[in-house]
Amino acid sequence: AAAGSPARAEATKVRVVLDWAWLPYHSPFLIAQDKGYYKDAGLDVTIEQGRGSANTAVLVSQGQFDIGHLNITNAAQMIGKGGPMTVVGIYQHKSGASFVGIKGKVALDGPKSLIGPKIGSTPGGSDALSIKIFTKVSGLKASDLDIVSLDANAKTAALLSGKIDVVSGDAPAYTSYVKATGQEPVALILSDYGLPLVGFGFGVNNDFLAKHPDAVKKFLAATKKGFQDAAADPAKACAFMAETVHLSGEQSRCVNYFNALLALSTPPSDPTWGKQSAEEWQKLTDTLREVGLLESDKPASTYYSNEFVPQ
Amino acid sequence: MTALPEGRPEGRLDEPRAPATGGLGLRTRRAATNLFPPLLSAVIGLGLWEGLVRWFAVPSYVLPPPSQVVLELVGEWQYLLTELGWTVLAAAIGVAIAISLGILAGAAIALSPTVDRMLTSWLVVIHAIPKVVIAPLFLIWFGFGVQSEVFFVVTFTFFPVVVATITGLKSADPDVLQLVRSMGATRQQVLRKIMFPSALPIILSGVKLSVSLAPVGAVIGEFVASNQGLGHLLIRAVGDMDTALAFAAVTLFSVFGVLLWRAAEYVEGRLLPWHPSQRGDFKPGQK
Amino acid sequence: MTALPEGRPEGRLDEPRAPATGGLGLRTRRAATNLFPPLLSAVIGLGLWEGLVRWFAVPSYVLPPPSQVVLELVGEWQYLLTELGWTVLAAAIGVAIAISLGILAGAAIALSPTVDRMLTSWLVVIHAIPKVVIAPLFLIWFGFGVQSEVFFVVTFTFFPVVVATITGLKSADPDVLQLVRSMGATRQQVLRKIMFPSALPIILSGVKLSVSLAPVGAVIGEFVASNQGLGHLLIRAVGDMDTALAFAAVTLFSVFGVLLWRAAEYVEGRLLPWHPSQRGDFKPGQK
Amino acid sequence: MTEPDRDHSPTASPAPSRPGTTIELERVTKVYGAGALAVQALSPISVTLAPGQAVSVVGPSGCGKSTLMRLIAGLEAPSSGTIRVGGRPVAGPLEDLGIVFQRDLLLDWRDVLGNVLLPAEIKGLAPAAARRRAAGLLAELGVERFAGHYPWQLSGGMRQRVAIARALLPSPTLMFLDEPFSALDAMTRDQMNVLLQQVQSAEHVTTLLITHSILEAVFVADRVLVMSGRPGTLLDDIAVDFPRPRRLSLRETPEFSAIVRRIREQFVRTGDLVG
Amino acid sequence: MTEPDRDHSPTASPAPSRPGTTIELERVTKVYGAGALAVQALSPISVTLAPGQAVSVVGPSGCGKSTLMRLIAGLEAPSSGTIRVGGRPVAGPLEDLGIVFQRDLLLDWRDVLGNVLLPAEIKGLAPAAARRRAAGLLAELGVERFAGHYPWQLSGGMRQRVAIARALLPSPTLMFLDEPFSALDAMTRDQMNVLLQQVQSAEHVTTLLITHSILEAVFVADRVLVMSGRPGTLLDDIAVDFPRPRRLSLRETPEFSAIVRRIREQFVRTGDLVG
Ligand SMILES: Nc1ncnc2c1ncn2[C@@H]1O[C@H](COP(=O)(O)OP(=O)(O)OP(=O)(O)O)[C@@H](O)[C@H]1O
Ligand SMILES: Nc1ncnc2c1ncn2[C@@H]1O[C@H](COP(=O)(O)OP(=O)(O)OP(=O)(O)O)[C@@H](O)[C@H]1O
Ligand SMILES: Cc1ncc(C[n+]2csc(CCO)c2C)c(N)n1
Ligand SMILES: [Mg+2]
Ligand SMILES: [Mg+2]
Repeated sequence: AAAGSPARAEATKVRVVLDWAWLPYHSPFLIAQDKGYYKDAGLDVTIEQGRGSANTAVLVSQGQFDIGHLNITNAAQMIGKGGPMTVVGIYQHKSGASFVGIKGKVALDGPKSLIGPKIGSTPGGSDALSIKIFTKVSGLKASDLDIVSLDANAKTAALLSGKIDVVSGDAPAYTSYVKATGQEPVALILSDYGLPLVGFGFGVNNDFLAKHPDAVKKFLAATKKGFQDAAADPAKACAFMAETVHLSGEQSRCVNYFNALLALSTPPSDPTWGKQSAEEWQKLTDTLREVGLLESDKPASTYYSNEFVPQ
Repeated sequence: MTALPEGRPEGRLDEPRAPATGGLGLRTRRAATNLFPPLLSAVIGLGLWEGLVRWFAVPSYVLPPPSQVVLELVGEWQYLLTELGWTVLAAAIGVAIAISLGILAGAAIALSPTVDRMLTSWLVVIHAIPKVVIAPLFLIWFGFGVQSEVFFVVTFTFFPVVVATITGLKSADPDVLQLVRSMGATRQQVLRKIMFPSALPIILSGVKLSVSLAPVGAVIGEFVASNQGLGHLLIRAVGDMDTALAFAAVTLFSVFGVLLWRAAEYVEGRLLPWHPSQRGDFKPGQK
Repeated sequence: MTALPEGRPEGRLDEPRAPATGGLGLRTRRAATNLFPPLLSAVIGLGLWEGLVRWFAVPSYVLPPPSQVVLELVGEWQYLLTELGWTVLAAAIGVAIAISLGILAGAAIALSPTVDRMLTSWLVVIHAIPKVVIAPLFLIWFGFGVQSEVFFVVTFTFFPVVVATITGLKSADPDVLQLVRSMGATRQQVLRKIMFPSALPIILSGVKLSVSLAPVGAVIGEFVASNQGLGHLLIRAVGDMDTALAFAAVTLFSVFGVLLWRAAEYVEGRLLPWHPSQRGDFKPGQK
Repeated sequence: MTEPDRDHSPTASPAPSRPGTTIELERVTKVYGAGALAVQALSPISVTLAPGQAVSVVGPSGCGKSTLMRLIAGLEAPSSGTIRVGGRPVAGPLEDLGIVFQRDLLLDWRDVLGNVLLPAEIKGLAPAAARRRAAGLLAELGVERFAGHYPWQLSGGMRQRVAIARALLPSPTLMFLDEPFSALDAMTRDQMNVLLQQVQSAEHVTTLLITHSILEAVFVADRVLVMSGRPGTLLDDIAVDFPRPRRLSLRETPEFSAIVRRIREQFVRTGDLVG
Repeated sequence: MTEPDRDHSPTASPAPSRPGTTIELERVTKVYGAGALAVQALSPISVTLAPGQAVSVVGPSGCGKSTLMRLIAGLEAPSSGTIRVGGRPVAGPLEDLGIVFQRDLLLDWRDVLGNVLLPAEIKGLAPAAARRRAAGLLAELGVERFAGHYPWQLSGGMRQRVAIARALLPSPTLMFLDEPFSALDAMTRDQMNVLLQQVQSAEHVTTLLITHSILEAVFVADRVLVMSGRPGTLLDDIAVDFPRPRRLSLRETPEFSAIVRRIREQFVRTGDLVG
């Protein structure tokens, strides 16, 4: 659409909720908003910070928000429970689930190296899930691992202060935090060992999807532009973010964090950005079902749609 | 006829009551009267919950109906009870420490303006600090396991006892204090024999608050760092979007909390036979 | 000579004091005496903190030294104050609602055993429930705005007022109640003119507790379901390992909490000029 | 205080003469508590008090005088027997009753004036008039300088006078006084006796006065009830027919002394202290 | 109670005769509060009480009697002047003092026996002996049946007797009593007067008795201090030289009546009620 063509009054309202409060990988949304990509697409987008992907899934299903940026595992679980939501795009096809330690203190060179070190993990949710699945895939037993349960907020401090040797969690986050202390992280990325989980994508409330299919399409396209801008110059994206929403830590940490996530994702310049495969959905739902976190036997195809992915 | 608040001791003229001569029949009726309201209230509350959930078709991942929670309770009772045990342990140890410390601190503050000015602000800070912020510190100081949980319970529950102790001790009758001073009482004796017993009804109200806070304190402690307990179970259930299990745990926890509360009330009654609030059989007469 | 607890009103024989005739000199000295202990205590506390952090070389992402916190406070004062504003707003609205509701509920429970049996358990449950479990409900009902925070503060702070109100009302002198009943007082009048004022010292101790809990309540509400306020700032700072900012927020928050506490004590003093705890200038004499 | 012209005192003037109320007790008993600590406070007492009558009650300490007063006032139920006031069984606190308990029961949180005004607030009397009357009563009772003081700042006798002022404030048709003058010195007490006697006869207030002073009992009353030791019952019922208004000099007369002696003898006859 | 043989009563027998203590007051004054509500309770009072003396204090309500007692007891500081007990300035609560305040001040949370035993606990007396003495005192005061009752279950007079038993328990060398018998009937009061008088003369207890009964003041004391209205000061200081032990019949003698009349006249001369 050419600049100024859609009248202001006709702009479609889109309420977006993120997975968490502002983090480096959210800069594309801010950029899209700032550069007017949404406005140009005839959208009136409001972006709300979230409180974990599980809550994001509930909020989108219940219609409090139209579109959610969330971890796809949570989206799948919600849809499996009958939540009226559809996943309309996945850009991070490799989960960030990993074990992270500090170089020189532990070596993480394969599943066997996890036997011995003290591992901090948050019970329930993505950590527990990835450990559960990983032990299955790798042939380890859960009882082989020395796992202590920790609040998400306590994990980093516990690792950095030496109370634990390894954290289970999001690789981009923890590796960048370790680097920021002047140490080198070591990471065991679970998807490298066959973990069939994926990362971030977009879920849309079904009512909204039925009423405003075009808006969803335009939203994804505009967001993709934001991703492209951010990926082109992560430092600038981080600087912009620090200005607009306050961001803690050195800029380098933000850049590291974002780059690590991009490394697990489809590049936004790629035409398949956002596109989902039947295979990854099949594997995801099968695996979740196997570990008892998905009771529904709905076919994998009912969880997602590629119709709205920008071409 | 309207002057009397309900619930005053028996024998009051303006309460229409069965004659006080009542034998077994009366007693049974009274037991029924005592049990009926809480049951009714439970039934109403749960009925409302079930009804609303069904009426508005609230999905169970948001709020499961009580029927489903009951099924979950029945199905998982062993798991739930085991975890509850850990929580109860930490809560009990923690609140015992908190009550002792709280009474000591409250006494020191009530008796000495200097201690008040030096200590109170820090206690307010400890009490009011959002615990998430210092949760990592707890972990680093106390490591994993029951200690940090207990410490959590202590920081969570000591303050009501402090405040109640201060108020209670400061309410002692100044004339009675003069009396025992003229008996040559030491400062300690004044405290032990007069100020403390006269403050006891108020202190116990603080203790009741603390006791009712202790289980949440333990659960929050378990959120931060623990491999067992109801808090751990809850974090798991919430993380796994297992809302029914989470609510089953909360229900168990609530029942435990209510029982604890009633137990505290019972102890209160035993400790204060002389207090107006406890003069059941006797009537408040003229002194 | 040892019989007297410290801090009793003036003119007591066993407190070595300047003669009560003191003019300006005395007053200045007294102001100094009042200000010195809290300052000393603050200096000791902060000094200890700074010293320990430096001595043990505690990394600043675990526990920043006060000096760094002060720098952060200075550097981020605008951000901090803006968010504090939200928290204060939510805490204020919430605690006002909580106090009103708490007094109403406490009165109903104290006056009617039926209400007690029907309501108390639910209140205990609401009070004691771990709030994380119902966080999604909060989000759905209230969204990310101030309302959910306010609701949180209410559920967080109403209970101390309830408990204190019950204890206070039940402590009313039964003979005085008889007296006003014989004056033909309605139930309402008994409550308003006797039970409530005589309970006020105890109720205010509950109010003080609630007031001191309100800011944490708001912060926890912000953790769970709000995108502004100090709690939101904290959840971000903690997640981002920005410990210095987190402690700057906590420090600001603590100062706010202590001021609130002292304000509540001041109000208490104004409302209870007759109470033994407040008889400053006058001596507790014989009645 | 020299005896002033009482007809113009604020207590005596405004209220019109009102009809009193008959009080009938029929075999009234009271037992407190149960088991080992049970105490029978009253053995059956039957007595009828005429409207407008001033009745004094005397009896040994712990014999049940205060209990009797609370029963009649409708503040407690008797264990057996019936009490009728104005023909109807007592089913709750009596209306239009001014009462002074043995303890002064001042409200700690109100100053003296606030305490005296309490019944006016409760009964919804016109505030301005109530304040005027309160000021008058406080002056009459010698505590007007302390209107703004709190109870804890008063002496024992001053507290008691404030309690009396509070009871008199609404000009009740019934007045129950439980040792109202026990903390007053002899002179003040005499003045109070004169005052009470005048209020009573001017306004035909049915009065029940519990007292430990036999002189006071006789001086104030139309009738003196003498109670036995616990469980209290009626030992004697003595009519006192001196004309009103009475002056203190009445107490020097042989007729007065005869009644006092008669009561004393009752006491002595009952023998020991009740244990 | 017919007058028993007091020499074998538990109160009189065990304690050996102890030396009393001289109490000296020099231009003692007391002002309460400040500003508009300031009250001068005492104008300068100077007086010396000899060891073992029994002194009664009478005066109008609110004149400062209780204040005077609290000052001497070392519970409050005078606004000016000095008080010496046993030669040393009073700097805190007097030791070895048995005190009964105007209010009974029983501890609500202790039963009657527990209240009476309080001073024994505080002074660390032998528990068994203390219990025996407590039982004896309760019996003598006629409340032994109520040893297990709580204060709120007692009548006003019974409470007062318990308070007296508590003060007597440790057999003090000094005894300050502020209207200890105000809630007792005439007969019980007489008995208490005899009892007090006997204890005092047998054990040479220095006694300060504040009372509103002039008869009582004279009967019990070696000396009666008459106070003026507020601000209280000494109006008269009357020696009472009747031999001890005294019997109630003493009150009928003309010598006794003469002293009583003298005090009454002092009162009447001061004129009005203090306002
Ligand atoms: N609330 C109560 N509970 C138990 N016993 C009580 C209660 N009130 C009074 N009694 C008992 O009833 C008896 C009579 O008490 P009451 O107060 O009527 O005596 P009284 O004649 O007024 O005595 P006094 O002259 O000493 O005031 C006493 O033995 C007392 O212990
Ligand atoms: N704590 C106090 N604060 C202020 N004023 C007081 C206090 N105690 C006593 N007063 C005042 O001091 C005066 C003397 O009081 P005090 O109690 O000594 O009188 P009293 O002679 O014992 O009277 P009564 O015979 O009525 O008991 C009174 O005017 C009283 O109001
Ligand atoms: C230390 C740390 N804090 C927050 C996040 C943000 N985040 C990313 S995924 C996820 C769970 C929800 O799917 C959350 C909370 C993070 N990655 N690491
Ligand atoms: Mg009585
Ligand atoms: Mg006095």
